[in-house]
Amino acid sequence: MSIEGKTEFTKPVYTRPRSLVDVKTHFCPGCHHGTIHKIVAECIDRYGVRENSIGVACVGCAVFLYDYIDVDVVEAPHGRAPAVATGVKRAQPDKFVFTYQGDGDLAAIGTSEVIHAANRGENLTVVFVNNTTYGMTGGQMAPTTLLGQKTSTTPYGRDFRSDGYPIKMAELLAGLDGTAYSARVAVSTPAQIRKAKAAVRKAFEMQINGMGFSIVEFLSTCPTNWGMKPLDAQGRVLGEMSEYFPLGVYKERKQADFA
Amino acid sequence: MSIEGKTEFTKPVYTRPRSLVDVKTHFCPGCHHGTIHKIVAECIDRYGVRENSIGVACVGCAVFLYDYIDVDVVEAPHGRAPAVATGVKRAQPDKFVFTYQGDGDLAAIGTSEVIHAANRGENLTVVFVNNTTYGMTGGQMAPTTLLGQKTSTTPYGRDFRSDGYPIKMAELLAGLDGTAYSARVAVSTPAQIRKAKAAVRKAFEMQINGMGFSIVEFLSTCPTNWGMKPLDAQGRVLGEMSEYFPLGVYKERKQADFA
Amino acid sequence: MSSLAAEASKKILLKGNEAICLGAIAAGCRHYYGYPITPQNDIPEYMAAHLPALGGTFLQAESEVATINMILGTSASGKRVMTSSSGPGISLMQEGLSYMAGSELPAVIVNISRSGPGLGGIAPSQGDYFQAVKGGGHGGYRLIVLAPHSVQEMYTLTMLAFDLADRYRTPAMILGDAIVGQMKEPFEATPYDSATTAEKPWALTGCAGRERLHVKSLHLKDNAIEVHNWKLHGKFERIRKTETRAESFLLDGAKIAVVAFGTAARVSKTAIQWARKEGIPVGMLRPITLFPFPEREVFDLAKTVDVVLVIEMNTGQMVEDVRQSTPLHDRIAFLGKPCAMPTPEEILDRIRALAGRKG
Amino acid sequence: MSSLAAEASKKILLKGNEAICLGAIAAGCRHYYGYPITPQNDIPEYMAAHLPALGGTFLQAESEVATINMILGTSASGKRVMTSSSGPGISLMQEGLSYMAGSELPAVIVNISRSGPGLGGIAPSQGDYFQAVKGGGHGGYRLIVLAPHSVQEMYTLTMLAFDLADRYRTPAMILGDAIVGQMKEPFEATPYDSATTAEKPWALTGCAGRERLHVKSLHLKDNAIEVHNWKLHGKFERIRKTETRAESFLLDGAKIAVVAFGTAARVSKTAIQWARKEGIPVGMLRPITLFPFPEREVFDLAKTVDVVLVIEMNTGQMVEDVRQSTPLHDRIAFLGKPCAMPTPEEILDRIRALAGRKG
Amino acid sequence: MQVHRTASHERSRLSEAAEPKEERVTATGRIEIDFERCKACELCVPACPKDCIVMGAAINRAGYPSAVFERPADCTGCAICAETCPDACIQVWR
Amino acid sequence: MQVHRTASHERSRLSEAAEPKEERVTATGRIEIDFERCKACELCVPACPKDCIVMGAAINRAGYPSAVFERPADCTGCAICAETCPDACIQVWR
Amino acid sequence: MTGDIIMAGFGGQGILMIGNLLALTAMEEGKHVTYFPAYGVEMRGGTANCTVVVSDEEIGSPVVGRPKALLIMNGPSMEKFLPMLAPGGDLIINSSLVEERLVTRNDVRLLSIPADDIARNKIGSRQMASMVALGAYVARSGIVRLPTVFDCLPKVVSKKYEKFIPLNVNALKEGAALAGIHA
Amino acid sequence: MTGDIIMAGFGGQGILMIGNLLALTAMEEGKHVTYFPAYGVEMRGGTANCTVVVSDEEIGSPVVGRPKALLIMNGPSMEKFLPMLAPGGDLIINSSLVEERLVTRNDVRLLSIPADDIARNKIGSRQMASMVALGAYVARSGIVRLPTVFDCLPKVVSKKYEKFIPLNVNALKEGAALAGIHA
Ligand SMILES: Cc1ncc(C[n+]2csc(CCOP(=O)(O)OP(=O)(O)O)c2C)c(N)n1
Ligand SMILES: Cc1ncc(C[n+]2csc(CCOP(=O)(O)OP(=O)(O)O)c2C)c(N)n1
Ligand code: SF4
Ligand code: SF4
Ligand code: SF4
Ligand code: SF4
Ligand code: SF4
Ligand code: SF4
Ligand SMILES: [Mg+2]
Ligand SMILES: [Mg+2]
Repeated sequence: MSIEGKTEFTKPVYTRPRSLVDVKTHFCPGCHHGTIHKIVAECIDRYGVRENSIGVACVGCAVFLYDYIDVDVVEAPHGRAPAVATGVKRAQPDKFVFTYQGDGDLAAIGTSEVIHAANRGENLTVVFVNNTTYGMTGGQMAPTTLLGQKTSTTPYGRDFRSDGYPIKMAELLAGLDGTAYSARVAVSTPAQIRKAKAAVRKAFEMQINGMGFSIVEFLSTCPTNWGMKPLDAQGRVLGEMSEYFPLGVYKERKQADFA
Repeated sequence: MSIEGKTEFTKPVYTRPRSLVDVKTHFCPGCHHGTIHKIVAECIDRYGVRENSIGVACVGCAVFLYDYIDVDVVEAPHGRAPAVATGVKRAQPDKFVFTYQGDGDLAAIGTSEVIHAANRGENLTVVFVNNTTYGMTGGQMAPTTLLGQKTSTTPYGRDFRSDGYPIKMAELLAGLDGTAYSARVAVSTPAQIRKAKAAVRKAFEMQINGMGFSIVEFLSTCPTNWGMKPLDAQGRVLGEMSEYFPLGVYKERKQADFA
Repeated sequence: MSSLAAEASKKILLKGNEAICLGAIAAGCRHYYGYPITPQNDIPEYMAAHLPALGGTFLQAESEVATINMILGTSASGKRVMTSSSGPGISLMQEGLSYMAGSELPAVIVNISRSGPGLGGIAPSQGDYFQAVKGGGHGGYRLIVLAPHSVQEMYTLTMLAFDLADRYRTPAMILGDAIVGQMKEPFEATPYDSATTAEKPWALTGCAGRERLHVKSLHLKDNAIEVHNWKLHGKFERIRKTETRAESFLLDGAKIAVVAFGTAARVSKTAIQWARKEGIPVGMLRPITLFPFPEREVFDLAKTVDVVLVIEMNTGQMVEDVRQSTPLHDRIAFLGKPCAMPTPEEILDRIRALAGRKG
Repeated sequence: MSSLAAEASKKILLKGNEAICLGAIAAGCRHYYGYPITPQNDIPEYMAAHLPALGGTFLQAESEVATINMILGTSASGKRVMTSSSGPGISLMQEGLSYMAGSELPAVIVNISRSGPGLGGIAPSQGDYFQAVKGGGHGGYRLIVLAPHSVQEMYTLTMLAFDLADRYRTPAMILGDAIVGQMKEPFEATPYDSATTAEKPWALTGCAGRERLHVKSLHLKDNAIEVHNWKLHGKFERIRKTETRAESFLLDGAKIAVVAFGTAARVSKTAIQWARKEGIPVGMLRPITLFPFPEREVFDLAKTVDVVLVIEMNTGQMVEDVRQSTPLHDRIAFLGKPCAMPTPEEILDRIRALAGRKG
Repeated sequence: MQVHRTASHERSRLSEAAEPKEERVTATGRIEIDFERCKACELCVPACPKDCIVMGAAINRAGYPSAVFERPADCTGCAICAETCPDACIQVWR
Repeated sequence: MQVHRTASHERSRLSEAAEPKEERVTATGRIEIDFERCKACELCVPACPKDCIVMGAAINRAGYPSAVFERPADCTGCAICAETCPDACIQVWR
Repeated sequence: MTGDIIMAGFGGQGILMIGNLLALTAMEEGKHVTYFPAYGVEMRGGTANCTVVVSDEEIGSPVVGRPKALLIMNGPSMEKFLPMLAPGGDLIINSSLVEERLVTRNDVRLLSIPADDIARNKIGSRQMASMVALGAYVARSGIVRLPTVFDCLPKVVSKKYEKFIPLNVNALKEGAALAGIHA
Repeated sequence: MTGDIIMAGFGGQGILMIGNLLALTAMEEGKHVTYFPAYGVEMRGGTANCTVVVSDEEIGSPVVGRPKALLIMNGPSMEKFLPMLAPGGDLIINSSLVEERLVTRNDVRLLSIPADDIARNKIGSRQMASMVALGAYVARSGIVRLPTVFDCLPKVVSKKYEKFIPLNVNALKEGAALAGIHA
């Protein structure tokens, strides 16, 4: 493969995805939100759905989705993206509709909306970013915060006696009949990034093929609120986080119910 | 056992439970809400917790819980009984706290509240009455309505393509770490009634022993809105309903996490 | 019921709640989301039965919170969309309504109101005036609020609500109660005739052939949110100037002027007719739009009468808008009947008493 | 931070949001439920750190809807309980608040408000006046609403809010904004001194030794809901009569009277002092209770001045209550600055202009 | 046998079947059905393993033709009927 | 080797490392790091299997010492660094 | 011709149906009319009632506090509504189910019709009792003309029960006849 | 003595800490004072700023539109805040990171301090840069007395970093000295 002596390299191997707007993001250094945005943009490009997409932004660090992904975007109130997306998709069944939501957004305040969207088998795709905290509001406990983890509202560490257990959304949603695809991925190593892309592609395909609800849960970092360097934060994902939240595909529908 | 020739019978074998207020209920003829109220009252008597109990009433046909069960009762907004009960139990951990909720209440509008109460392992008991419809408001679709079932808002029968799938709460809640006990029962035969009582007793014991969240899902009838005679309604429970919603114990914690 | 539309050219006996559905469908609404609640269930039930055949969407949401956000999504898609509910459900929609007002999204929200506060009861009431008119959600927006007092108006005002919502890109509310919702009356379908253009260049339909678009309410940069608030304010002022509607009823030579809306106004009509027969010079100004409130009309009216009698099925809410509209505060009288309809007899008694005192 | 309570006897530099926590704890509140939202996160964070050691409960709920219902449950148990939030979260609490008002349950709700409508922004704003004061939920109840304008008042008014809530068995709200919430000022803890009895015979504690009790808002029989509404109305009228509070600031001989609350009032103080130095006879009436609104005070004041200048960080909400309070509508002027603080300079300019016109 | 061929006006609070006129010596139990509270749902009828209960003709104030303890002689006092009745109309003695 | 020992004032939009002064013939790829956009998270550094990237000293306008394409001669153009960078600062050519 | 009536009985007795029919008939005759059914939880427990107001003028309230007529099909409804009836008003009771002795007022015009018995014995279907009662009310009050009621029957009777229309007509006639006798 | 200042820089430079310290010092000296930090999403992207107002009278606004002084620790903050500075106001910049040529106004009193360099080279810790800057501001403005600042240090420095208090004192002094030179 290696061409000895080549000094000019003109073939682009990696360039900014077309659907990723060419601006600086507000994300903190090393925050995986950026990586996940990139992956979403790449998949939009891959399936050529950019001009046919409507994204639904959540409230959380990903609220500026509309500034970063070059598609039509509607802002949903905190936690309500799946309901808003339902309203969009029912009105425009031919469009590609996705939400992008944090773990506070999806697994706390928006629990009901995501469960019922999944249960109805709404034909849309959810990108779910689990960073075990409320990034945007300054690092409070999320439903996904690990036991013992210190956050600004669990200053002594999360204790299941008072704060309950970290909730596993990929598994929970996989248990619903309307869910076509549910997987948990991470982006802390190059290999994980590859797998994550594959999962998002599957999720996109589910929607494109009318199979119903699809969700990809990302284990993500929040270096800022974890009080860690980005590399250490990745280490945490690779360690205790994926121990508690196992990566994998929890449901994959092979055929549409009505096929 | 049989005493030949006995003409006077003075030993009460079945009398109204002490905790069941001696008034006529507003329930329709043959509605299982009545039977379930009786069972709850019996269990309150059995564990002697009447004077120590706070019940949380839902909005639905069971809204008049306070008129029928002789304990302190607080009314919760539609679907919010688990949150209200959390507020009661956290303020008075020594009290026996239970909610009584319909399927619209618990599995639709109150999805988030019951899931998070369970996930937190709130030490309280939920009596959940699944009659596959919204009884009080006149028979609309519930999240538990069976596919094909006609209701006033699914006049052509529930279709998963537009209305989603009947949701299985006992199973879903069993999947959460904070849940100590989850079972599904019915009261359509004398044997089922016996099993149902045993389940409610288990659920009560979980709370009394501080084991965490317990729930008993009852398959119940709504003769009025099903447009059926009570006996036929019982037949439906025994038939298609328990086919889709299998009876059984889905989770039973043997030992407290922190024991 | 399915033959209603067919027969729509002649008089039929129709329920108020169903008249709303006919109005919505006539106005081109094909998308309905809702959650059951008494006393408005006829609306989702009618829509469930009829929208599918019209190629539309009926969806029973898992809650009112989900409902209003589905409404938001469909509205952002550029479609006419409606929901209906009552007190507790409308309260749960307040966050979403605030987002819609902030994002400038049109929709029609029907409140067939009931008794409150809390679970309250299902008796007719006008206890939600404040919530509807002053903005129950955060951030100080306004809803356009229309108050029908007959089955026929349930139809016409619903059509109007869609037009106004689209024209001003803001949610509009129909504020009814169990009386106008549950009653049947002779009804005649009138043709839908709209001046509002159907074009929605702001709608999210995918960015083919154009720059991407956003629908949002967040404005973080510099003073963008201040600018946005003044913009919204300007819109609401324009609505005030242009869209105020009220009915004058027997006001010629009146010395007593009733001000009442919806069912209270309807009952008042009977009492006023009786009083007129007794020779008492009484009439009524009936606000049809509650926001915008007919301030100018009340201002002018108060100068020509001895007393303005505000009648409400609550303990006093619209009376505040009357008091704001005119400086003649000592001419204002109030008759309140919370969670119940005043009877014509009660109203007549009050009119007689006022006539004795003032006339 | 944990040494705050210990040092409470001398001056400390304290954040407004934390002063609320100190006030609540001083007033015996040991139960807090909440959901994060900017700009009030200091409150849950403080409570999370301190309540456990006091034997209390801190619980981060899954949403604001759950929060307000946990509040309801703990209040029904007879305990003092508090939550805090901002715009969108407060909107989601409206159903629960209506239930609490209907069920006559006390609690303290803190709204450190932000810009709206919708997601809006986190800039300081007074856009939630209507929602707080007119009742954002259904059914026409009222909240007691207190508006602190300094860190010290964040403390004292929180204690007062608990007392009033218990005395009248109804929820009370602290309406602040990002300025009073986020700023630090020298603060001195004053002792908690309450006239309100702690007894709550209506609390649900299990029916040992007594008949069972209910806490509920449903009233279906006959006209029970009407009776209940008049009862609540009577209570709110009593609150109006007894609990109105306002500060008079440099009103002696004033010909221009500013009416402003919270942060707007605070900024106005600077402008008024500057104007006084210029010899302009200007003062301020600062409503401390927004409900009950100081109607009588405004009424009296309007008669003695040339102009009442209402200043709000919105496009005009409290000005409606001023207009209602006095018939002298043409003396009312308005300066609005939505989602931003007016600067003292802006206010001074306006005062100067009014002085030129009127003085 | 049927005690309740009364006109709707001749009401009694409790079914008089509780004191049956004829009684075979095999009975080991006895029930009472609250006539006014019965909603005539008929659930107790098939529930009774001894077929002791039938639906009556007399209509109570709520408009329901209450169930009737028709064959007291067969009653075992097993209380299945009472457990079954959603309205707690039935009391059982042994 | 290190191209970026520039003072913080001498900025360029893209890392000049893209046009390395010295290049061993083994390189089969080339990257560019957007100097102004880099947030110095350091994730690309261990990600590169060839250790081509190091953290620089020059601070960009946002206050971050951007990563630098230090050893271009070893670059294979595998694009792992680009895939890794959360801020899409890296472009790769072959 | 102006009048108003509250009709009440058990659920299933056809109360809402005859109310609807009356309103429809009034509309056909060009009158102003309102029909207002009881709704919501009140439907539980097996009772139903509705109010019909007929007038030559625009109608204010569709709900009346002092109705000029009552049509009472069962006992509990008597207790609930009798106190509301306007003095001198018409009280039509289904004497098959409602005892005359429950009529505790003597300032009203009582019309006692054994509607259930007539329906069962003369018409051949107990379901027709409410039609008998309606016939009586129409005849007694003259609020609408009986033939118009007949004409309107097809609009309220669903296709499935179309064949029973003649029975309905008979029931209405029987009721009207009895009202004539008692008038 | 009355004054107000906006301080701004990267997150981690200790901006909020020196603002807090200044406010605390003013309080100790019996002055009215307010401290207002930037909050919320503005914290993202690595910038921080706060406003301190000191006065002998009750303070109205804790946020100022035209501050009398600016303390600028990095480049982006200069762009954002320079336009706000009152004419004739004090502009203190960390010239180690902020170029003087970015100062596009000449109606302000510039005090250019290589705070990072001094911190690193003279104090031995880059972390002390903001203390150097604060020292300069205090000396230049006279808003509070330097010894009171020293006294207040223990209240803002957490137990863990108590041992660095002497370093902080040195940094403050260095800054003050520089201000003296430039004044
Ligand atoms: C109704 C409502 N409640 C609370 C908030 C405040 N809020 C904004 S983002 C957020 C949580 C963000 O956490 P998460 O969803 O995990 O996203 P992240 O920032 O971690 O990516 C909260 C609570 C809000 N905007 N609206
Ligand atoms: C917020 C809100 N939405 C809707 C309602 C109306 N409502 C009352 S009960 C009910 C559903 C009842 O169904 P379910 O919970 O299944 O109880 P059931 O009556 O079947 O026992 C609804 C939607 C309400 N009271 N509050
Ligand atoms: S706060 Fe956390 S989640 Fe948000 S941008 Fe920063 S690192 Fe990412
Ligand atoms: S409506 Fe259904 S659930 Fe409600 S009481 Fe009647 S039968 Fe029971
Ligand atoms: S007790 Fe048993 S045998 Fe007797 S009537 Fe009841 S079910 Fe029948
Ligand atoms: S089960 Fe109860 S209510 Fe039903 S018929 Fe038997 S006694 Fe009557
Ligand atoms: S392309 Fe591959 S080899 Fe080249 S710098 Fe990037 S990661 Fe290293
Ligand atoms: S991964 Fe990107 S942002 Fe991070 S150091 Fe490397 S180039 Fe910079
Ligand atoms: Mg998160
Ligand atoms: Mg149900």
